[in-house]
Amino acid sequence: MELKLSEADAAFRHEVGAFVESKLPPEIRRKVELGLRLGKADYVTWQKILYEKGWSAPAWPKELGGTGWSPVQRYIFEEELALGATPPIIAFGLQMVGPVLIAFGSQAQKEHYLPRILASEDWWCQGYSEPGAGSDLAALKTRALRDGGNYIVNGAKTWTTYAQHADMMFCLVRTAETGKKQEGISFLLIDMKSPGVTVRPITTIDGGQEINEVFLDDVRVPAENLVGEEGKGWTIAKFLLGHERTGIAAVGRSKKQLRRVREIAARELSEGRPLIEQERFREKIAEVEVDLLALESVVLRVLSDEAAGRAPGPQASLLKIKGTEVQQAITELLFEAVGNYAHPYVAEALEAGWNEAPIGPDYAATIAPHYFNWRKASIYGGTNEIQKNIIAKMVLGF
Amino acid sequence: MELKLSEADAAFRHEVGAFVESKLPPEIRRKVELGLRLGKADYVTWQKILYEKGWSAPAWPKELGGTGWSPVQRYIFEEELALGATPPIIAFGLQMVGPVLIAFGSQAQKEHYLPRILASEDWWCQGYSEPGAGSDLAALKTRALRDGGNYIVNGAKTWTTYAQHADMMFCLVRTAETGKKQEGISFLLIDMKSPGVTVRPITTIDGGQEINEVFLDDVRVPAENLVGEEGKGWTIAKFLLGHERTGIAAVGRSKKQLRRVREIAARELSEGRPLIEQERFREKIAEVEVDLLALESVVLRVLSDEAAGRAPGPQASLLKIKGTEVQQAITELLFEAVGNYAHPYVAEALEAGWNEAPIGPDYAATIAPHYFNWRKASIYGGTNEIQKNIIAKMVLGF
Amino acid sequence: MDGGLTEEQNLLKDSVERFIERDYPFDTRRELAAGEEGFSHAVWARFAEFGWLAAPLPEAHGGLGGSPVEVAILMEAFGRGLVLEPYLSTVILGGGLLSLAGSDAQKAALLPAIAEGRLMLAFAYAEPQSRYNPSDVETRAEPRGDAYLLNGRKSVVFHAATADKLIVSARTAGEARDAAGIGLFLVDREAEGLTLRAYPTVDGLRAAELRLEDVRVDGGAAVGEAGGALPIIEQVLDRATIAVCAEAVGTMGVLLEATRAYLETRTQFGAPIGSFQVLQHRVVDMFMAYELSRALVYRAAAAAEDAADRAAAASAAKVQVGKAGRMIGQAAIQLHGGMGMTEEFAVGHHFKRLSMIGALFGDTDHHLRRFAALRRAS
Amino acid sequence: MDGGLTEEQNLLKDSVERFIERDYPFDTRRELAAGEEGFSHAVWARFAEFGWLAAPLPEAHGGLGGSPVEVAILMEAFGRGLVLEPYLSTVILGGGLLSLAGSDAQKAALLPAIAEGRLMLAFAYAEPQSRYNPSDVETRAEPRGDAYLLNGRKSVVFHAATADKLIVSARTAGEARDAAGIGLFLVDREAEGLTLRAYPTVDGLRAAELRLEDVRVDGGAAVGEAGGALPIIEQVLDRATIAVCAEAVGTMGVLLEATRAYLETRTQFGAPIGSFQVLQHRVVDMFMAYELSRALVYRAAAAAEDAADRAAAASAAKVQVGKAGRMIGQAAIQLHGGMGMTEEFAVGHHFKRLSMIGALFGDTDHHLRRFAALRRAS
Repeated sequence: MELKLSEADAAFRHEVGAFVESKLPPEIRRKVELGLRLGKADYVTWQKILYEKGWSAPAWPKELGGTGWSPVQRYIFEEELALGATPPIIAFGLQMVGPVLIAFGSQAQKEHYLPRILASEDWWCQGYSEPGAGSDLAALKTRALRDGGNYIVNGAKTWTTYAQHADMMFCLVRTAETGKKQEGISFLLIDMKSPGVTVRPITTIDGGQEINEVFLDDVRVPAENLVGEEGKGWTIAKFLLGHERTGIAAVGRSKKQLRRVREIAARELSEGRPLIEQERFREKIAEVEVDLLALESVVLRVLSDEAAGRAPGPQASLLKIKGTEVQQAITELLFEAVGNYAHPYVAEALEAGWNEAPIGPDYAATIAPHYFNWRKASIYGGTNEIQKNIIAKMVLGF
Repeated sequence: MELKLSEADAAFRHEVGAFVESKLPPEIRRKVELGLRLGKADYVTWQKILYEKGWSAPAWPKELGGTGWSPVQRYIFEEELALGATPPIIAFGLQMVGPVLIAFGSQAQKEHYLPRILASEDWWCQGYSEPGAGSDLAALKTRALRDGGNYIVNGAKTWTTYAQHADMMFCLVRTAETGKKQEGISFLLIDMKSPGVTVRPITTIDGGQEINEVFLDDVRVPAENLVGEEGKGWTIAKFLLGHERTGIAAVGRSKKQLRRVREIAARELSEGRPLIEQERFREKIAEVEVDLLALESVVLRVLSDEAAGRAPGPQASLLKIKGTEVQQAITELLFEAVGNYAHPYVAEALEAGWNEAPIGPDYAATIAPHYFNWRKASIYGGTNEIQKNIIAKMVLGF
Repeated sequence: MDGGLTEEQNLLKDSVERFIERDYPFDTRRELAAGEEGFSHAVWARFAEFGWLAAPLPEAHGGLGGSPVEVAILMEAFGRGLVLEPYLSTVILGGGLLSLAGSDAQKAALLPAIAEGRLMLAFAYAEPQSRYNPSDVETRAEPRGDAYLLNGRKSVVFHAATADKLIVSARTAGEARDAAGIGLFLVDREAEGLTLRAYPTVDGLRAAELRLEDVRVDGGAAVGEAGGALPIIEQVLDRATIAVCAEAVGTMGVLLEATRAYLETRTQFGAPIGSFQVLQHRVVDMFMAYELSRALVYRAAAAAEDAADRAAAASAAKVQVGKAGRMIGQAAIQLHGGMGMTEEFAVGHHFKRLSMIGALFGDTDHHLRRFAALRRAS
Repeated sequence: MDGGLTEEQNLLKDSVERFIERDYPFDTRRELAAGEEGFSHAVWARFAEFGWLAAPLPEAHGGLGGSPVEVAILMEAFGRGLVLEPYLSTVILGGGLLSLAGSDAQKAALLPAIAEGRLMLAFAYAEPQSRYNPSDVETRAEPRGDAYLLNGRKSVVFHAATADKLIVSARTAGEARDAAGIGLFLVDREAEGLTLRAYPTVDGLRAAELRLEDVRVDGGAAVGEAGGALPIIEQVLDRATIAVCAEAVGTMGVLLEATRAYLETRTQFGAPIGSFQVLQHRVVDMFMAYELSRALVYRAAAAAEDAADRAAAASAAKVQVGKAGRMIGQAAIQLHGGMGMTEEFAVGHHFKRLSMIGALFGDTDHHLRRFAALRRAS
């Protein structure tokens, strides 16, 4: 069941595929194929290549640097990027703070930040979660006190992905202690080089350091870095939650990973024959493929509604839950596929530039750490339990 | 992994097996084997055979007609009865109201009822659930007003299994409207032939009529039919919940049913070969077998604790949940095993005494109705969700 | 790649849903199911009137030339109403076989009669040993000059007793499970040597066991090339599979709505049971399974005309619907407590139909195996 | 048929649990794991002192003659502490092979040394192509007069680099996956021609890849009859499987308790998250899976000495623990939110160990297939 495309869309798919094929540096492709850790330069290099082509922010308005593509074209684009083994787009700038500034930013903010985001000149991170307030965002405690032309910010953020790379952080802070908890929250842009900002990387069970604690001690932030009005932070956060709802399903990335399962299962042996010939394993792959087809069908329905100008249903939570379930199921298949070679852990082997022969097959080294690491997918961005609460309330009216 | 038995226990098992083999009427055995509907006479006949042997109430104190067997022997006995295709013991008299009377009954009640229960002279039913109060027993509304030497009972009971066969009903009724809801409940024995008792059978989706509504309109019940004191009904109900906790897992019956799955799968064809040779189906059976082994292991642990005089843990809810999950999984395997012949439904074919040739194989007729009917197992006796609440509270302290 | 419906399709959807809502209430359905034939000829006549019987048939022969998407729209609504009439047997299976393989004479004679509601068909393909493999055919068709003599048994033939004609698969050559050597034959229900044993099914439909003993049909009764019918049979069964998946989507939708509503009204422990988070999340699981199924089934319907995709699309849909149907059906019964188990409420009947669709045209395991094999071959 | 422990067994349980609780804290374990050898010789000496190294070894050779139940008790506690020391490799695998198949001279020389903590062993049975089949052996042992020349590769040999001797499976005859023709050979870790490539494992243990190039061992190095080792290997791997299942039970218990406690203390939306029914039921599911696993594993341990039951018992336990372990591990991480993902908390390490036990000696699918095959044969 391949996607049925119009001739124009098929040509577009071909164009994107050819572009990726010719422009993606082979070393970066190899890292992505093998699941090795990507450095900041890998992400930025690729995003700048897209920028050169004018493709770095397809969903933005055309006059601000967007591409003017249809929703279906954007979907094809994302899929081709995934299948071509490109580094994932770091969403914080291009897909999060960018659209926020377009919708809520001042003219000055737009003029200053949007071109830099488009060109990946700044690396952004997201200061939402706090110690003690994970999925319960409204309970956040980081305070921003107005002091003349500045806010003085004190508090701590945590689970902050790639804060160690970041030039800027967009941040939810409390500017008022009275009234409804949600109404005292504002949306602030913080320069990570400001005095008082300390980043402490957190090592996760896969041995990686993607997430961080960010301590904010008397950080002075110019008042013009407030986005929208004071107290509008909650509104902006909700806007972002509903934004780009189909990307969260990551269908293209899962297709790519399922191909990887098949490739590995064709090389792994079981009872002297390729694992892929073992009925049960093949059926387990098939089960996930059906799940992914169903997920993609919902995505296509949402895109079609969007293209037809119909308001899409509140599907973001469904896509988040099912998308992460599929992703996690694939990490389990990979884990099972490599058998005994799931055990070895050579930390250096996960980094690019390691030149020794691998322990076991070259694809095996990253499999178990990836399985461990990807448990985060059902936790971050609002746990899957919280997503079910949202569906219960919004869709089912409980 | 067979049970490891002492020599004495192995001899006991042999004795029970031989007894069942020689005494169970073949026509009843055939009905049980094929899953046909059993009539009142089938149950009573078998229970009277056990009574003649002195085996009708193994768990009762020996002086009241019990057998004095060890917990392990009782387990072996139940398993042999199940494997021998005997009708299930109707629990309401022998395993429910009997132990209640032994623990809480007056001397007169014991003398009158216990011998009749032991000999299966009365058929008992259980008047707990009411329309509007299913698993929430404390909300019951049936009222018993004291009027001289009688209670006048008004209300309705529902989901009352085999009320249409019953001579007597033990019943939770409200004798006080004040105080805590639980404290106004009493335990009353009602003669089903009393004026004002109306039984309306409920047809279930399998076409059967096992459950009933029982309407109580100004039913006069002699005050000596009160068990224990007024207001002690809740205590008695809780006593019963914790009683005979291992039987609820129905391990023996599930073993018998799994054998049936294997027998049917050996006769059914798939691609010209016995279904049992299909890897996936065999593994699905194996999965349920492992579940059942684990369940039995918990049962054996509880029995061992009981035999050693150690207080068993609060395992009844676990046994109920896992037991019914296994039972329901087996009904699904049976359903899948018969393929197209799950569809035909000849109501008369489910009754004993139907003499026409079956549609398809003789084992097929009852399979789909049984699957439908057995969904009740996770509902009655406190839904599995309620059981999880109990574990959350009692075991985990939430 | 459009996930939505056209304007015309939306009109069809509205009209069939309105009919089911207004004119096919549950109590009527119960009475029909208990009656002599098990459905209503008057309702069938209205189906003809609305053009629904003509929907997927070719325009050259009185049909409307609709796609599997139109069929899915009708079947989804039929699922909502637990429709008893033999649409699947007559229009999708019978009409499908004739449209694909019938001679011009057969098409001209029979397709308009189907469209006008004058002809009912049944398709006898399964046999006692065949389970879900349509090539596992032991029934034999021996040439006798210009005619054939049919001998064998056919199992669980839906709506056989009320069909005017049966289409029977039978071997002209080869052994059971050979792909080649299977033919299709039109047999009059009253034909000599044909014995029907009719019975109800557990979900309220009707079916029959067939015994064919020297049933003589003339050469004109062969549908398509004798010996080469398997690809046609598979194509029609795939369409029918997608159609019953759409029916299942309809019935899942009813179960979802009924369960949601029940949780709002039913109180226990002093609160509507819908206030319990565990039950809410169970309904969320039902909702998700329903949405995923619906999207995939309509996508499969759109792919069903594509030779390369059809089989995989049908099997993927059946796997999804098989799993979702079991989960949703069981959850609906569980959350309704005892109520869902009683014969007088619709919920239990939807559960039963959903369960039986699970076994129809191959269960989840069968289609998962088939999907995996197709993916491997591709 | 006794599901409980004897008084002596209860004493053993108390003592090992007390040791883990008091003397094997998580921070120490982390430091050990990061060190040169990856575990502590001082701890090993205490294991010897307590008699734990002697527990399952035969009394005739310095052992205590304990049953698999004693081993399960030790391993369960080791699971609670995420013990790093090579008990499995040295005592259960190495000691098990020697006890079952060693010559009198080998037993006399080696078993007391194991019991006293003077000898560490590792068992090299897996190969790059073998996955979970111990008969898939390509490494060859060619007789050279009274000696053997070993050539081949061995994979993921746990604790090889710190072992004094390795026991290597190698073919004296036949082809990969033949049941006959496999022998066991004691190889000195420093033997000429043996290359070790050592590495840490994802759960903090150590293992190595082995390359054997013309490694010469004399005839006295053969453990048991050359060519007939497979039944011995299977028996020892079954025991080891049950032992790691017991270890998994220990680690599941820790995850269950930690999660329960976390839900009580962690607040969100103004309440302890343990007040949310969905999370409560998730912990109930963990509790049930834990109880069922524990009961089955101890039953399997009790059955492990029975030739007829051993293999099925081991595979049943591994299936149960594989499924329960995945569910409990994932649920523990999920319910801990981000906290469970961080390196500095014990929960994530228990999750990792539990995950790796899932792959050890065959994963759930492997043992389900094996269990089904055994049931079929019986």
